[in-house]
Amino acid sequence: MASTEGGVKEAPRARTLSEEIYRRTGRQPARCYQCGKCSAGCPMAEETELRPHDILRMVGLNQADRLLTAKSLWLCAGCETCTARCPNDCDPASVIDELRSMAVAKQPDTLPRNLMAFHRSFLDQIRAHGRISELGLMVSYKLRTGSLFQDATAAPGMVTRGKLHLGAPSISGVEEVRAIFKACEEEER
Amino acid sequence: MKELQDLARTLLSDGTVQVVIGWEDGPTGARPVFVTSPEGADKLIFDTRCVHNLATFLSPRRSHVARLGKAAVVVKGCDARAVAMLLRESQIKREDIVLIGVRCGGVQKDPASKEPLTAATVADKCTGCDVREPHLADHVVGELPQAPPNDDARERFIEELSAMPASERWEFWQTAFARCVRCNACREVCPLCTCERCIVDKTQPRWIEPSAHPAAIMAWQITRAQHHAGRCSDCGECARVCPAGIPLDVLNREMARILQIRFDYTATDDPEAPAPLGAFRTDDGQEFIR
Amino acid sequence: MARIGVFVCHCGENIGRTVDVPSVARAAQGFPGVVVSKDNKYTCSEPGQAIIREAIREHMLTGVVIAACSPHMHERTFRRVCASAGLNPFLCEIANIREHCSWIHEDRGEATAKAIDLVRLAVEKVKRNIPLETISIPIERKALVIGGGIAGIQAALDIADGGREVILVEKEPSIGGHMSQLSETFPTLDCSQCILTPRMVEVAQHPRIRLMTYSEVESVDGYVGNFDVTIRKKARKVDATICTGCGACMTACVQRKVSNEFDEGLSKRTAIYTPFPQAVPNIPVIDQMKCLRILSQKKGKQDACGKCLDACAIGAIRFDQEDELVTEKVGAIVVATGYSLYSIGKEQDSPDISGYGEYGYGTIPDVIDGMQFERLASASGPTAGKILRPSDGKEPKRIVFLQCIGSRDRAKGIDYCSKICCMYVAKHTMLYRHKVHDGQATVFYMDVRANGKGYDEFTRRAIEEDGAVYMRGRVSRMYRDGDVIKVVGFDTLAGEPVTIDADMVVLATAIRPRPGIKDLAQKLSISYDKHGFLNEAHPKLRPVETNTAGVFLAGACQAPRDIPDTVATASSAAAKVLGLFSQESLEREPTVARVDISHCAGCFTCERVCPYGAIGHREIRDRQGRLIKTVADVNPGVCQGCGTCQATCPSKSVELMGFTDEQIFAEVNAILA
Amino acid sequence: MTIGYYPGCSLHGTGREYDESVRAVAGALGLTLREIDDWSCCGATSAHSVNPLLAVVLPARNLALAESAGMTDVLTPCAACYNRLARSEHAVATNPELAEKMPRLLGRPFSNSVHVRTVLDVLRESLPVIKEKTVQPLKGMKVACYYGCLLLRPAEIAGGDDPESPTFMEEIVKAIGAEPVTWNLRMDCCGGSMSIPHAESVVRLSRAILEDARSAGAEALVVACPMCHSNLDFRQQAYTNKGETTLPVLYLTELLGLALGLNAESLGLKRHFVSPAPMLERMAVAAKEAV
Amino acid sequence: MVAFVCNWCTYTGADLAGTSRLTMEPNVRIVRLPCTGRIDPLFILKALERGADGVIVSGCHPGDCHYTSGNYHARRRFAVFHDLLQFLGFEEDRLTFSWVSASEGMKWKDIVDDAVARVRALGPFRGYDREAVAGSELAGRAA
Repeated sequence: MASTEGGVKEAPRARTLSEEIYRRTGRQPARCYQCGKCSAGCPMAEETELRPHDILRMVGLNQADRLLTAKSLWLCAGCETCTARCPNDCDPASVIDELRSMAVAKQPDTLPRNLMAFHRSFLDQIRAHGRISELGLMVSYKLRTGSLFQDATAAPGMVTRGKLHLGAPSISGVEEVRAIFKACEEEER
Repeated sequence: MKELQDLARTLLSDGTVQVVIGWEDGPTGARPVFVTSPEGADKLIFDTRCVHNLATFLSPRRSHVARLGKAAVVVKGCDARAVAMLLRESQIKREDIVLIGVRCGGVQKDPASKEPLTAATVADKCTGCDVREPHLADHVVGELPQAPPNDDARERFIEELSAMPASERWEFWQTAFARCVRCNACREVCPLCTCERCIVDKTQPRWIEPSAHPAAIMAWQITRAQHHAGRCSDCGECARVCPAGIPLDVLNREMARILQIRFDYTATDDPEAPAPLGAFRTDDGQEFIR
Repeated sequence: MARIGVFVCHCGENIGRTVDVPSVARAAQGFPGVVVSKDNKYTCSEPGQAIIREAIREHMLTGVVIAACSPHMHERTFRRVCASAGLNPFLCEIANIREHCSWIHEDRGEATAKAIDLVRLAVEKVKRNIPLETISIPIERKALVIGGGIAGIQAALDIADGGREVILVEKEPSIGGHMSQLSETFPTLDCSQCILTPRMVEVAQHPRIRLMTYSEVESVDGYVGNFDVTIRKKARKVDATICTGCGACMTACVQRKVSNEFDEGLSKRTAIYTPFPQAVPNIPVIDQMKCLRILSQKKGKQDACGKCLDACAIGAIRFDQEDELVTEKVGAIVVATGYSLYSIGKEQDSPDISGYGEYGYGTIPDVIDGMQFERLASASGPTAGKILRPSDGKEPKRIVFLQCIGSRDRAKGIDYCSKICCMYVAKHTMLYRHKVHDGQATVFYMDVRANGKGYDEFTRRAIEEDGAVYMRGRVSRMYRDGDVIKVVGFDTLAGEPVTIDADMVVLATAIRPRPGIKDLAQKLSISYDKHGFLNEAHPKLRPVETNTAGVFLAGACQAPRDIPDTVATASSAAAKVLGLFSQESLEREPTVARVDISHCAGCFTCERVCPYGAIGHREIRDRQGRLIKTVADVNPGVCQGCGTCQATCPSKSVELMGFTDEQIFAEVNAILA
Repeated sequence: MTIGYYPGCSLHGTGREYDESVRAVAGALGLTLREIDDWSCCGATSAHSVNPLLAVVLPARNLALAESAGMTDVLTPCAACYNRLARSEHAVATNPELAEKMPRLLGRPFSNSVHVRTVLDVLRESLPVIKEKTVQPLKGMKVACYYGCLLLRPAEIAGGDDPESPTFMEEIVKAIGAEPVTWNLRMDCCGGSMSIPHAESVVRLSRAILEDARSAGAEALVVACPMCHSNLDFRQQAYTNKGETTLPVLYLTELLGLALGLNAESLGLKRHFVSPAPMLERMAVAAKEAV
Repeated sequence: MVAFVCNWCTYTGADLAGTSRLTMEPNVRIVRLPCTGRIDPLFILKALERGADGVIVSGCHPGDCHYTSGNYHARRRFAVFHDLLQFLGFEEDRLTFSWVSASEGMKWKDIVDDAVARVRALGPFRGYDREAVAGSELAGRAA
């Protein structure tokens, strides 16, 4: 079972969502026979409206509009249990990743605010410093979401325990990191 | 040299063999000799002039040799390949012959020349030699000499030919073949032409006309190459004896290249090795088939 | 001097439309050696044939050329015509001027010219044809059946009842196979033993069946009608000729801790044993891996134990008995080696197949497979038919059945459907409910495939009458929580995750080919698919034949099969065998290779390329018996006439009859004349 | 033996004691850790949530750095980082087109020659040394070994262990005399990075895990992932506030450090929200009695 | 032009072309053989020698051989022969190797028409015609 993260870009432009996924991941959603083993093992299954097998089903039905705006996409904890146990090597985890990046590319405005905010803040941190400072992350995230006091109780404890640094560290190769961001964003387009 | 002679003497005197086939000094350089008595052993030589592939005398076609009794043959590492082939094709039985291997650092283009070996004088077949230490032999004699100058004029020539447009290649070979007089010397000297009746001599039907018509020559040369595909030991004897000086060894070499590229096969001195044209792989290349 | 007759056919308008038939006939008249040339509206018609017959007699023809349709249409017809007129049928050649000429060209001139060429070609060939006699090969009218399960039993009985001798080889100590392990059988729920045992006895008592249990096929040589098989009779260490099967030895045996294969490890057996009480033959064998005496003898200690020796009144125990090789000549072979079951364990017999870690790799004691459940449900089983779970012998009140374990699971390496699981799982739920009235069966399935006579009704009954709950979905994971098994699955129809507490879990594990089947296939030179199931010659039209003439397939060695299908294929295989045996002898086209021993140099290149191993060695000796040389020798019985040997022979010392170099040479000349 | 070292961002923050204890234990076992110079963030969940290609290239930068520094193996204690680095390594190894364009995307040479390894993998290799250097065997200490998910992903690699029934952590824990309990959720996800954006899920998942471990009789939960740790340790604050019983969550390396006789300080044991101190005292007492 | 074809696949394929009434070039003459394994390169040389301008060799696809492996052996034989002719500078377009199954009537038509077209482009084969190739400044090189 060969993971092909990063996608297979050579194939011709895809017509259906399923083909597009294949083009990007080299995995075939068409193989899914809806056994639900993915959803059975999914830790988030009881919270999400769409479970992994629903998502593959909708990919098969080419329901891009519904999928790319689905909140469920963003509730995947990325534990890859679905992928590990899929009898057809459909790799739901990668499929979900791809759908997310499509969603980001196609309609960022419809994405769950706090989640995108989190991922954005996270990546901005990397772009800015090359590494993540968790406090910096929290702060910038809270600012984005305005939920400054969610979990605020934690911060002091964290600091006293030396777990959160104030002031973000920067690596010397940060320019290089920014170049990587640029290259990948172009490539994905 | 002494080592070789002594060995031959013992083999003959203790009756292990009745004849030792080796080389002797002749008026025009080294030449094959059949030594049948211990005394004769002193005649035996080995040096860079010993170009001949004596394995050819083992071919069952040569009943006159067989009549001399059990034979010991002096072989260079490369000649051993021909012996291996004779064994593979059950033309000889290993126990019926004694192989005296001589360590060899290459031979002359011209059996008469005594010049030291240089890129210019060394025989093409010796360049890139990997069998200076002969395998398969019962006895091995001589010191291990240094490798022969490694500069394959023949390879370069093949490259050159291959680079030409087809029409010119055709012209080249037709002109070369045009000089063929169908004397069959190439066949006679070849250690691997072991057929009891060569296809050339088959008359019902006559696939290959005996005439010197271009078509007939073509048929003969291609058949030769094809029949030796995967068998030829590249001893170059055919080219050496060709009175018309047709570069037959170039054909053989090219055939070897073809087998190398297509089937990853190289001439070997392992009698057990499978023949490239006696076998197949289901995924053999077929880009030329539509 | 050749006297050839040419008969050009109009085929109504088919040829006549584009080819000027009369002028073709006229042209042919001029060919050297042609003494008569006629055209005819329908050469294949009775009058047309009559004309040929007359001509053969009247002109004393030495060869006939029919210019008409493709030889694939009427070659046989016209050969028969020649034969009926006393001309050797192989002195008849066809010029295909319909499919290869009139039908594919429009220009009348060109078509006619081509037709003339084709006729000339045929004339030149037929001149060089030689009379050939169809080769007839004798048939050994005895069949070998490999495998003593229901497939082998059925095939053996049908062949024997058809009046032919049969040798039935079974590698286990008893025949019966998997079917003898089953409790009841779907869709009728009749007891497996009850329908099988009589047939087993029938086999044992049949005058024309020779039963060889505890034996395996060692090697197979020869060809259809004339196979030479070597069979290894493994040492029973018991003299079968005098043993009465009283069982005293088994009662005496002190080694009682051997896991019982027949009960799928759910019970123990002794070292000297018969697999099950109804075994046929009812003669015990000594398990040499477990017998204390043999083990200690291996360690050099002599005469340890020996309780069975003392127990056996008639002295049938023979520790000195060794394996024995028997060779037999048979005319046909039926392969009925059956199947084996996938295990979810960590270790698998094939590298591309993996187990189920998410189900604990079979380490949870109360997770069993379908065959084990059969044993639990079987009246003759370890629990005498009570459903009790292995761990603590309690009666499970909640059983979860999982379908498609291994099957239809690319990631685990088996992508096919095992076909029978849907049915037997339904059966299991029924048996369970019938034995444990307050028991609840839950089935995780993906699709219920019940396409057989009375099958769907059967599965419906399991749901409607016996209250099995069917959930569509696969189980992600199982784990032990106290003495319950948590089954974490997903109900894709309800669309929600479910976790079910089970007292026992039964896995419907995949049907797999027998280990070692590939070796057998090689011995028989028959092919197998990527999974190891044996290949039929044609999936629709030749379902029980193989590509090796005389070798037939029966039952699950070919694909997952239930009992009805298995019996059906076994009977068809038997019918094929009887059909073969009903022939006088095997007729074979005489287009086979012949070696010219005077010129063969014995390089045996031909031997290397022959697809059929038809080429052997033959020693040529002089009157004094001195070996002159060894040459190639073609076995006409095996040779199929492909001619690869001739194309390969450097000195052209082997010729393919009917396609000799001389004939082909003549054809080429004729075309380009 | 020297081995490359990729701490990752968390180990410089919330997972600081993990970093400290890894270094301490490595030292004690005679392993020299060479931190990759100027390493950058692996991109974590956010990268592959937004741009799967970025999720391959960002980790690869670190692999490329390690490569040019002549390293062959890189120890990645953080399970999340491990997963991203290993996936990147695997993706490049199995996708030639991708491999071919990596140097361009990275802006530096890259031949994917470095092998990423988990803490479990590396420690298990030095089991003999661990046994030999153990001075305070944790006799009778019942621990629940928690793998979580990412340590075992991608499943084709699973950090050298079996993705569905791993044993590495238990082997190590046994080697220092502690007693791994059998429990059910040792491979279930704790919610991972959901922690910040979707705390409620994490609360639900981590609670289930802690309860299962406790009911299996564990006195402590052993982890090898800073994300798991903060989810499981930090989230228990809520319990203490509600006066519920808590379960100390220790890094495997901390546990190991104790057995090797390193002092709790150097192992960062003070940094936990749920203090392991009571449990450790019980241990000490038990040990004395034993003497 | 001469075509050497096997009896089981290509010959039957050609029959199919006929029954499907696929019109094709009339200059090809088929020699029917049991199997491509029976085809000796000498057949081809002989045809050229006798004045054929082109030759087609066709048989069963790999794996479909009626004699299980005849065509595999043939394939190796032809591969070597083909490469050798190439080295000798033979006009490749005169020689067509193909796999045509019993169901590929259309493919057979295409093979025939295409082979004929390519040979037509080359004109009659004069390769053995001394005048046609003589007077070469390469003559010296060949020595």
